[in-house]
Parts: sequence; structure tokens; C-alpha cells
Amino acid sequence: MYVVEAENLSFSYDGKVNTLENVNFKVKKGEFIGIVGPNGAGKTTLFRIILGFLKPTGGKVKLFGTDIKHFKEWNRIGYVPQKLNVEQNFPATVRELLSLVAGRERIKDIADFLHIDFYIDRQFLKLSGGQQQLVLLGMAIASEPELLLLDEPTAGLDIHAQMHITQILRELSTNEGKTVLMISHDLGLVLKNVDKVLCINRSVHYYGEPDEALDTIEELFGIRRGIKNGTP
Amino acid sequence: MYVVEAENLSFSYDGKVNTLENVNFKVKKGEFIGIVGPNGAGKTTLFRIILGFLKPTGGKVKLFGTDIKHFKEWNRIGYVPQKLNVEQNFPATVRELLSLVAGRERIKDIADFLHIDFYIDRQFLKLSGGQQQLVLLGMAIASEPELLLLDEPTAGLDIHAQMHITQILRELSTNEGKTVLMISHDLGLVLKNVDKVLCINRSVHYYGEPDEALDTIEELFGIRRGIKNGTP
Amino acid sequence: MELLSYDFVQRGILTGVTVGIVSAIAGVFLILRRMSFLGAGLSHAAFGGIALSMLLGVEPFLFTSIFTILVGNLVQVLIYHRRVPGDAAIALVFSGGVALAVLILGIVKGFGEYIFSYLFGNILIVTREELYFSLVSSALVLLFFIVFYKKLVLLSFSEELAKLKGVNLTLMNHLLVSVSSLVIVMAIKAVGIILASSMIVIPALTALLMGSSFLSAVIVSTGVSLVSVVAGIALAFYYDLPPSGTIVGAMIFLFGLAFLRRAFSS
Amino acid sequence: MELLSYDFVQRGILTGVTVGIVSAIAGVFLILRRMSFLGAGLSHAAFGGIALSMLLGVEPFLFTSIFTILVGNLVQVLIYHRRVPGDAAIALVFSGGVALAVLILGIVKGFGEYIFSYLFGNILIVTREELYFSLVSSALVLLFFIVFYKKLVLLSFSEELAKLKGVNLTLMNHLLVSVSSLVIVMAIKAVGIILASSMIVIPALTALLMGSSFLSAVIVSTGVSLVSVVAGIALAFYYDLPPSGTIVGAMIFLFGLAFLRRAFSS
Amino acid sequence: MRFLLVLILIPLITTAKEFVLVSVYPFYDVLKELSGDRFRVEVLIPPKADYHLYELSSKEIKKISQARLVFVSGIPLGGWERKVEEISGNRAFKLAEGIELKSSGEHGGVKTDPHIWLSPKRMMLVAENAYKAFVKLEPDKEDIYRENLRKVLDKLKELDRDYRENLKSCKHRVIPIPHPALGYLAQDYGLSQLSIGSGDVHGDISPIELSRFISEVKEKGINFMFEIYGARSKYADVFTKEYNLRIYRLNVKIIPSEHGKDYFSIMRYNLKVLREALECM
Ligand SMILES: Nc1ncnc2c1ncn2[C@@H]1O[C@H](COP(=O)(O)OP(=O)(O)OP(=O)(O)O)[C@@H](O)[C@H]1O
Ligand SMILES: Nc1ncnc2c1ncn2[C@@H]1O[C@H](COP(=O)(O)OP(=O)(O)OP(=O)(O)O)[C@@H](O)[C@H]1O
Ligand SMILES: [Mg+2]
Ligand SMILES: [Mg+2]
Ligand SMILES: [Zn+2]
Repeated sequence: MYVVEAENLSFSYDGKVNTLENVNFKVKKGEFIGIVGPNGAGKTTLFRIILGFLKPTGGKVKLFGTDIKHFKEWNRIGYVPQKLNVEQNFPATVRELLSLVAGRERIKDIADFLHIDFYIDRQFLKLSGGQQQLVLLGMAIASEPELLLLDEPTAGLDIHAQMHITQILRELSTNEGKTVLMISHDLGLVLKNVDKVLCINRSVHYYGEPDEALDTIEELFGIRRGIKNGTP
Repeated sequence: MYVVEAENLSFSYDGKVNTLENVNFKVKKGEFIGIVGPNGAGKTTLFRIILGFLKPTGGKVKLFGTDIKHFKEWNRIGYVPQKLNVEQNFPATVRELLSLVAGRERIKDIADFLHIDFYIDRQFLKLSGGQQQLVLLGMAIASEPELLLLDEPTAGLDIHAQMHITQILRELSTNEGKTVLMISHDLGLVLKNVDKVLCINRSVHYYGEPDEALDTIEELFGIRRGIKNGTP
Repeated sequence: MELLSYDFVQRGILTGVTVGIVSAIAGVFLILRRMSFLGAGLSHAAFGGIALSMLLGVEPFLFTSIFTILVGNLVQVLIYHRRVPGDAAIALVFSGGVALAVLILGIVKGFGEYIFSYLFGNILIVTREELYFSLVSSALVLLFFIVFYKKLVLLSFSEELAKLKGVNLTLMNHLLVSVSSLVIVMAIKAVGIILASSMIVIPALTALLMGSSFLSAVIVSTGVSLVSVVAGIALAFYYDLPPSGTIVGAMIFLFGLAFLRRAFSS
Repeated sequence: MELLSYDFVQRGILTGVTVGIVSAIAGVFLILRRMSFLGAGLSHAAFGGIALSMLLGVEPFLFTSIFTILVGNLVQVLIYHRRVPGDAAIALVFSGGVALAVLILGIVKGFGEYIFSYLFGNILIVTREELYFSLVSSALVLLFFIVFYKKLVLLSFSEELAKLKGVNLTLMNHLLVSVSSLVIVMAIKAVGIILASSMIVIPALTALLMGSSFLSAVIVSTGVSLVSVVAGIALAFYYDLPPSGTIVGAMIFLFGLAFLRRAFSS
Repeated sequence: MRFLLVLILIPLITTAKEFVLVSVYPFYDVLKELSGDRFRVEVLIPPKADYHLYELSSKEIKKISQARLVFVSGIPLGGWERKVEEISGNRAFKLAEGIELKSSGEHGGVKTDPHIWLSPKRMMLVAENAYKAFVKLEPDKEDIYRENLRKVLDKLKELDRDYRENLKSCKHRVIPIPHPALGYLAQDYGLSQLSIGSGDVHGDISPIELSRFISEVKEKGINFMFEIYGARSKYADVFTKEYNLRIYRLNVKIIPSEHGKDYFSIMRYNLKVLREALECM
């Protein structure tokens, strides 16, 4: 059984241009997948379909073997969005946020783990961009989900934190059997750490080992200017 | 005359902990400065002080030789913020946004230049994260400002766009004498392209040539966990 | 204060306090769900409900409660299922309710009912049934907020994340607006249609200015509301002023204090 | 349509059309400046102004205009200089205005009947002076929007970026609220206090549902408003209904159409 | 049959454009008698309408502009009556002109009590005023109007006499009513009104007036209270239960109903209710 399966998946925002077309891939339990592709390739869109926020216009997606149309156990999934609009004046502290999804012990662990312990009692909205990003990651993994979808989780993080996070994800996948899908523009980081690379630009251009990905990726970003009339 | 000068600059959000302390640096016309530092170091805060959105609690900042208290010619400065909250349903297209700050000819140039021409008539809010980032950069440079402040302008951009943008900034600074301050966590990108690196973590840890910056930077990010009781 | 010895006045104060508590709590969540004006919207929509109840000749209080809950859920359907921006959906029922009332008043010219007395509440005259209604409703509302506290906080942080943490968005959103609608109907009872939204929004805003955590915001909001209701009623008696005006006046005063405190501290 | 031959009715229609245009334009900017409810806030604040003018025994229309403009600028000061969230500032003047009115009604007993006529304006009865006031104000408002169009769009996109493009934030913000306050006062004349905000917000919301660019949103908003005012008045004549109700009803109907159109297209 | 129909229709057709308007129903019957068959009398707003808070519709505005004369209370009853005066310009006529008025409630206030029609005595003055207006409109028909006035005054005098005699010896002399509508009636017939003056319809209630109302009701050992027919009121609900007050409903707005079809019969019905409540002999 696969954790995520996309079969002939298509999607269009406006009913005219296809943002995603005929996307097929399967992810096994415990795999760490890096998703790359140029800006506007449809990566975020893909995540939002998997999470049920957008409905596919064609094909289907299965989570843990169940078609997302019928999928209910959303708490098996952790998610870090690319962008989060929190209402100004939202008063909760980091600790309060974590306590929504985890018990006291687990909060302590997470905080130590992600090095967010020294601002855990400050309000979320008063943190710097990178600090917020770490807290979101903390919330995503706090409830120990089996599948993690991370949309550019290291964007805005300093190098130390980037490496640290990537390492954590690597360990979660190898040691604890969590399945991780991570979108990133940091090719170095991706190619060095993931099990498989999914190159997307409207459709899947490459899906496999990182070693052989480089050619496709270069081609992909190289041809980017050529597809003026397409979606991206 | 310097384009940006910070003298003994300090800042505190809550009147207790200093987020910035005793920051001193000077930027000459035409220089391309990379600003690095761990998450929560105060980089964004520094920009917001320079732009007059926050008032320094100590010391002073001069822009083009004028104390920011009296500075008025804000249109000499271009800015790309780290985060931008645009009201949902904001209907303007990319072209409309650019036309607010540039004439028809200039819009065409910018669009070609930044490769945003093929979505120039779409609504800003319906673009992907990276596409929006490029448009913001376009708006920042469209009115040909003399000083550019860019807060992680390449975060969320694909590698192609990242390289492209950095190259553009390099050229703006070298050929057109624009002064550029760019915050980034991408050390490789920074060290390779800028004239000077400003390492910040509450105060200035290093300010000078990129070649010699690496030691300080590594130290800086290494000691990060040690300053628990400080601001960051 | 001989007045305090009257049953219906005692009932009024009790109603005020109860409504104060639940509206203060509901307010915090509504503001953070970007529905600050849901109170204003629903109370004005309730105006349409009252007019309708008179047109149909049914009991206004019960009918308006049901009507308001339905309208609240309509707002939610528009926002959540139809992706109409929150502001828009609220402005719509606000206008729609009033327009309905105006049209009904225009069609059935003067059915002699003093519909306007609903515009300004009358907390001093509360029947036993109304008090029981308020107490029972408030207990239910309070229970809702206690039981679902965590889910509601998560929801105010981010709907998307809440969904992934197993919160049933549809259910929770509809429960929240239903509960808020009930609170609104009670607030209308206390301070009238055009001031009902104040009870929801002003204490919560004060709390959001001061609160250093979510829980503290909820507590401060409740405190501000309670103090205002009691002080407002006392003022009204002492200076012979309309209680709805003094209660809301007290709330605004406390907001002013919180605001000055913040302005001076930074 | 014999009625059309009466002076005051002609003046009413002219007023309606003028107010329709300017409120539709102001609405787009207010919504995008996150002040959708400024209309509701200011019109309810104006209620306090009207009560005050009666207490002081001065001419209500002029006094209320000045009062509302002052309150609008107060909102702006709170939001911009004091960093109070927009919603909060607006909710505050909303509540404050009504509370003021209620208290004045309580102190000087017996104003009720005069004040109530402001709650639901009457566009069919417009004096010559009022018409001139509306025409001149509308011309000024229109001029403002035309001259500062680009700056206003930039401001709605991002205040920070606007500042850097040389927009004088303080000036522009204060001008915008002043102009909006003027529009509100005119809208109160047309459809009354509790429906004034609808004229500002509903056409603009409709336009934002449909517009594919900023300019098209402004144009659609104006169009929706014009059609609604004319159709509303016609309906009111034909079925003998209150024009305020039919005008706002028509606006809501058009919003519904736009909404259905979008719902079916995607 | 057909002949009858024509008979009924003829006056309607011939006088279709010739009519005078009165702002509210209570003055209608008196004006009708005065005008005789000279003019049709029409009432501007519906009898059940809340005349303190009303807005004019387009049809009503049209009517105003067509009427020969527009009678308003001139007090006014509500803000809308001012507008009626404005629109009708020199065709407007104030029925309360020259009649001594008092303020609403027993404890002062800025508002003038408009409920003059509830005292037959003042209604006679209203009739005389209206007579002047008709004469001014048609000086050559003065004779007819004088005759009409005499007839209507006779009827009003009889009503006045009934009120005086029937209210002469009653057990109670206090008339408690939350909305102060009976001020003129009380003044003119030796009773005293007890009300909550400002409260009720026009906004939130005054705590002191409320407590004064209740304590006086208690003090005086009154076990009844008046309310307005056709209007819902919380006071009735609360006070009946709380103090076992009996509620009597007076037809204050003179709404044609089972109480009667015209001013005179409705006023007699009101008298009957008053007698019953006040326990008059
Ligand atoms: N709400 C929307 N309505 C219409 N089109 C949209 C919307 N959101 C995104 N798009 C378009 O769909 C395409 C894919 O967008 P998506 O956000 O999935 O890209 P992405 O791969 O995540 O890019 P990035 O790396 O820049 O985040 C882009 O062309 C974008 O402009
Ligand atoms: N509005 C605020 N109120 C209080 N503290 C704040 C606020 N904004 C930021 N801070 C704190 O000030 C410090 C500096 O924040 P700043 O945003 O300048 O960091 P940064 O260097 O830009 O970090 P990043 O790389 O994560 O964007 C951080 O510790 C942050 O938590
Ligand atoms: Mg993306
Ligand atoms: Mg930053
Ligand atoms: Zn009355």
C-alpha cells in the first residue's frame, strides 16, 4: 500500500489552462521525497490538492490507500504551508499553539529538538520570519503524523536551522518510518538528503533517485522560458 | 557622503530586551551589501528602522546624508519586504501594479528583464509565491531608485530566477551605481556576488569583504545556541 | 437603591451579567476568525427577523432566535462553502436584514407593533421566561466554549492546519456561528439591536490589546465585560441614564484605559 | 409616472444617483483598505452626531457632516498613528456613536421621534439645499478619486510600499477617510443611518467578485450602484415601497447574480 | 340595484380630485363631519401605524401634493409630520394651532404631548380650528361650514358631557399607563396620569422613572394598568405577573375595530374601559 498515490491527476484554476496535467507518482511509507520545479510549476497546487483544499479536475489522489474524496483521517498528516496569514493581534504564545496539538511532555521535546525553547512563551506573531517557520514545523510534527507535507520549510531559515531541519526530517523518515514530501528550491539541500526527487512543471518530468535527477532539473529550469503559452 | 549610515543604533520592541544594540556601519554609493545573520538576529528590524517604519531607541540612521528623522525623499528607495499581506480579493493585475510606479515603456522593459511578461495581465493574487516575489522586485526597481533594500528577495524563487535576480542586482550596482542592501540566508549566493558582507546578530559581528567573512559567519551561527538569554 | 429589590430588575442584572460573560468569550473568537462585525451583521439581520415575526404574527423572541441562527449559518455557508469573503457575507446579511425590515414596515404600514423598541434594548424589564432562556442558552454556550476550546483556538490560528489536526471544519464553524447567533439574540435583549454588537466586540478588543496569551485574552475579555455590565447598570441607576448606553459607555471607557496603557508603555 | 414631475422627487433621484456613484467608488477603496465596515461605523457614529446637534440646537445636516468627518479622522488617527487594529477603531466609533445617541436620548427625553427619521432616510424628500450640498460634495469626492487614483491603489496594495513611492501616508489616509465620511453623510440622507453602509459596501463587493483588474472593479461597482439606485426608485414608485429598502434590495439582488455567475463558472 | 351603485359612485367620481388630507386617523371623523359633502376627507397614514415613528411612502407623498388642504396635528406627532408640512407648504394647516399644550409625562421634558384627541374637550378646539381652515379655503361656503361645525360641536359636547359625568365619581383617580398618552384626558377630566414618560417606544428606559412608576402604583394600591390597543408591550407582560395588575387596553390610536367605527363610538368605548378600571359609579 502506498502512502500517497496520484493517478492521471489534472487541475485547473479557471477551467481553461491546466496548472497540473496528467500527474502520476507513488510514494511508499518511510520515503523522503524532494519536490522541485520552477516558480509557478504547480507544486503548492499539488499539495493543496493532496490536502483536499482544492478538488482535482481530473484523475485521482489516494492517501493511505483511500481516495481523498472519502479520506477522513486528516490528523495522520502534518503540513507546513508556504504562506500563512494569521490574523493580526492573534494573541497565542508558542506554547499555547503547541499545546493544541501535543501534550506537555511532547511540547518540551519538540521545543528542545527544534531549538525553539527560548522563545516558547512569546507570542507567535512577535517572532521573526524564521522563528515562525520553525514553530509551524513544530506544530506539524508534534502530533506525530505519519505523512509530512512541507512547502518550502527551509525558506527564510538560517543555514544552521536549514541543516538542522533537514537532518531532523531525514531521521524522521529513516528511523521512525515517517513519509516526508518536501518542496524546496534549494537543490543542494534536496539532492543531498532525499530518497527520491519529483521534478514537476505542470506534469512530472522526473521521478526517481537524486543522482540522476540533475540532468532533468537543469533541462527543466533551462527550458523554463520556452513555455510562454503554458501554465507556469 | 554615504548612502546609508548607522551610528550606535539600538532598538527594542518592548523596552526591555535590545533587539539591536550599538549597530554601526556605512554604505557607499554603488555598493552591493549582503546582510546575513541567524533567524531573529534583527535583520528585518534593521530594514524597518532604515525605512522609518520603526523608530530607533538609540543612536541614529542617516540616508543620503540626512538623518531619517528629517528624511523625506522616500522615492529614492526601493524595498522588497520579507512578508506582504495583501487584502484578499485585491483585484489589480501585475500591469496595473507596475503602472503605479512606472511608465508604459519602463513596464515593458521590466517585464522582459524579469521574465514576468507572460503573466503580466493576470491578477497579482493569483500568482504563485515565487511569481509574486518577482513582481515585487519589479515594483521596487521600476522607479529606478538609488538605494534598494531587499529582505530575502530570493526566498521562494527557483534556482534559475535566483541566479537571474542576483545577476541583475550585481549589474544594477556595478553598471548603474545603485546601492543594494540584500538580506539573505543563502550564503553561497551572497559570498559569491556581493561587495561587502554585514553579519548581524543583535550587533554587527563582521562588516567587510566576503572572502574573510566565512570564519565569522560560521562562528556566528555556531554560537547561536549559546545566547539563550539574549534577544535573538 | 430600592429599585434593586424589584424582581424584574434583579432578573435584568442577572441577564446582563450572563450575556456579558458569553458575549465576551464569543467576541474573542469572532474577532480572530475575522468576523468582528458578525455581531453587527446578525443583530441587524435580527431586525429583519423581528419585522418578519410581526408580519407573521408569531412570538418574536423565539422566532428571531431561530431566524438569527439560520442567518448566521447562511453567512457561514457563504464564507466557507462558497468562498465569499467574510466581510462581504456579513455586510450582506447586515444590509439584507435591515432592508427586509424596512420593506416589511413599508408593506404592512404600521401594524402597530412597537418594532422600534427593539432597536434599543431594555435590560430593566426582563420576564422570568426570558431570564430562563438566557440562563439556559448561556450555559450551553459556555459549555461549547469549554469543550471545544482547543479546537476553536486552532481554528482561529489557521483553518487549514485545524483541518489537518482532525477538526471537523464544517461542524465547528457552524457550531460557532450558531452559538454566536444565540449570544447576539441575548445581547439584543440586553442592549438592543444597534448596541448588541458592542457587547461582543469591545471587551474582546480590549483583551486583544492587553492579552499576552490566548487564555489571558479570554479571561481579560470576560473581566472587562463583567465590570462594564455591573458598573453600567449602577451608573444608569445613579444618574438616571439608559442602561444600554452606560454599559457600552463603560466598555468603551475600559478600552480607552487599555489603549492608553499600551500607548504609554511603548 | 406623474410623481416624476414633482421637484422634490426629481431632486431625490438626482441625489440618489450622485450618492450612488461616489459611494460605489469609495467602497472599493475602503474594502481594500480593510475598512469595509467604516461605512457602518461612521453612519452609526453620525447617529450620535445627530443627537448631539439636537441637544445643542444647531443645524443637524451641517453639524453631522463635520462631526462625521472628525470621527472618521479619529478612526484614522487610532489606526495609523496609534496602531489600533482597523476593525477595533471602527467598532469603537460605531458603538461610541450609538451609545452617545442613546445617552442623549436618555438625558433629554423626547428627541426620539425626530432622531428616528434619520434611521431610515427618505430619498423622496430632498430640499434644494440638500441637493446642492450633495452635488458639490460629490464633485469634490469624484475629483479626489480621479486625481489620486494611482496613489490610492498603491495604498490599498501596501502602505509600506506606498510610502516608499512618495505617497504621503498621513495626508492620503486622512483625505480618504474625510472623503468617505462625506459620502456617508450623503448616503444617510439617501437611505438612512442603518442602510447607508450598504450603499458603500454592497456594490463594491459585487465588483470585487467580478472584477478582473482594479479599474474594472471600480467601473463595475459604479455600474451596479447606478442600476440599483434607478431600479430601486422605480420599484419603490411602482409598488409603493420605501426606496431605501428597494435600492438596497436591488444591490443585494445584483450581488446575488454576480455570486451565482462566479459559482457556476468555477 | 344598479341605480344604487351609480348613486354611490357619482360623488366618488365627481369629487375624485377634490379632497382634503388629514395626517392621522383620530382627526378624521371630525373633519369629515365638518367638510360635509364639500370634500372627500382622506387619511394620510394607516390607522394602525406607529405615528410617532413613521416614514412617508411615495404614494403618500403623491397624495399630499394633490390634496386641497393638508391637516396636520402641528405638534408634531413625529418627525414625519414636519415633512408633511414642508411638502404641502401653504396648504398645510395645524390643527393644534392656539390650543394650550403641555409636555409629555408628568415630570417635564422637552417633548410636547401630541395626544390631544383623547380629550373630547380639546377636540372641540380642533374642530373650530379646522372650521377656520375650510372657511379660508372657500369663504363663499361659510354658511355650510358653520352649520357643519355646529353639528360636530354638538356631538363633541355630548361626548365631553359623557366623559365628565362618568368620570366624576370613581374609586380611583389615577390612570397608570407606561406610554404617556392620556395627559390631556387626565388634565381635562380631573384625573392624574402616571406614566414612564420617556421610556417605552422611543429608546431605552429611564431607571428612575420606572421605579417611580412602580412605587406610585404600589403606594396608591392600584391593581390595574392601561395599555394601548394594537401594540405589544413588555410592561403589560411583566407587571401582570409581578404585581397581579389587571391590564385594560384603551383604543388610543382610534383604530376602527369591534370597539366602534368612528371617533365618537371608539371614544365611548374608551370611556367604558376607563369606568370599569377606575371603578366609577
Ligand atoms: N488562486 C489562484 N488562482 C488562479 N491561478 C493560480 C492561483 N494560485 C496559483 N495560480 C497559478 O497556478 C500556477 C501554479 O501555482 P503554484 O502556487 O502551485 O506554483 P508553485 O509551483 O508552488 O510555485 P512557487 O515555487 O513560486 O511557489 C501558477 O501559474 C500560478 O500563477
Ligand atoms: N513585532 C515584534 N514585537 C516584538 N518582538 C519582535 C517583533 N518582531 C520581531 N521581534 C523579535 O525581534 C527579533 C528580531 O526579529 P527580526 O524579524 O528582525 O529577525 P530577522 O533577523 O529578520 O530574522 P529572520 O531571518 O528569521 O527573518 C526576534 O527575536 C523577534 O522575535
Ligand atoms: Mg509554491
Ligand atoms: Mg527577517
Ligand atoms: Zn403616543
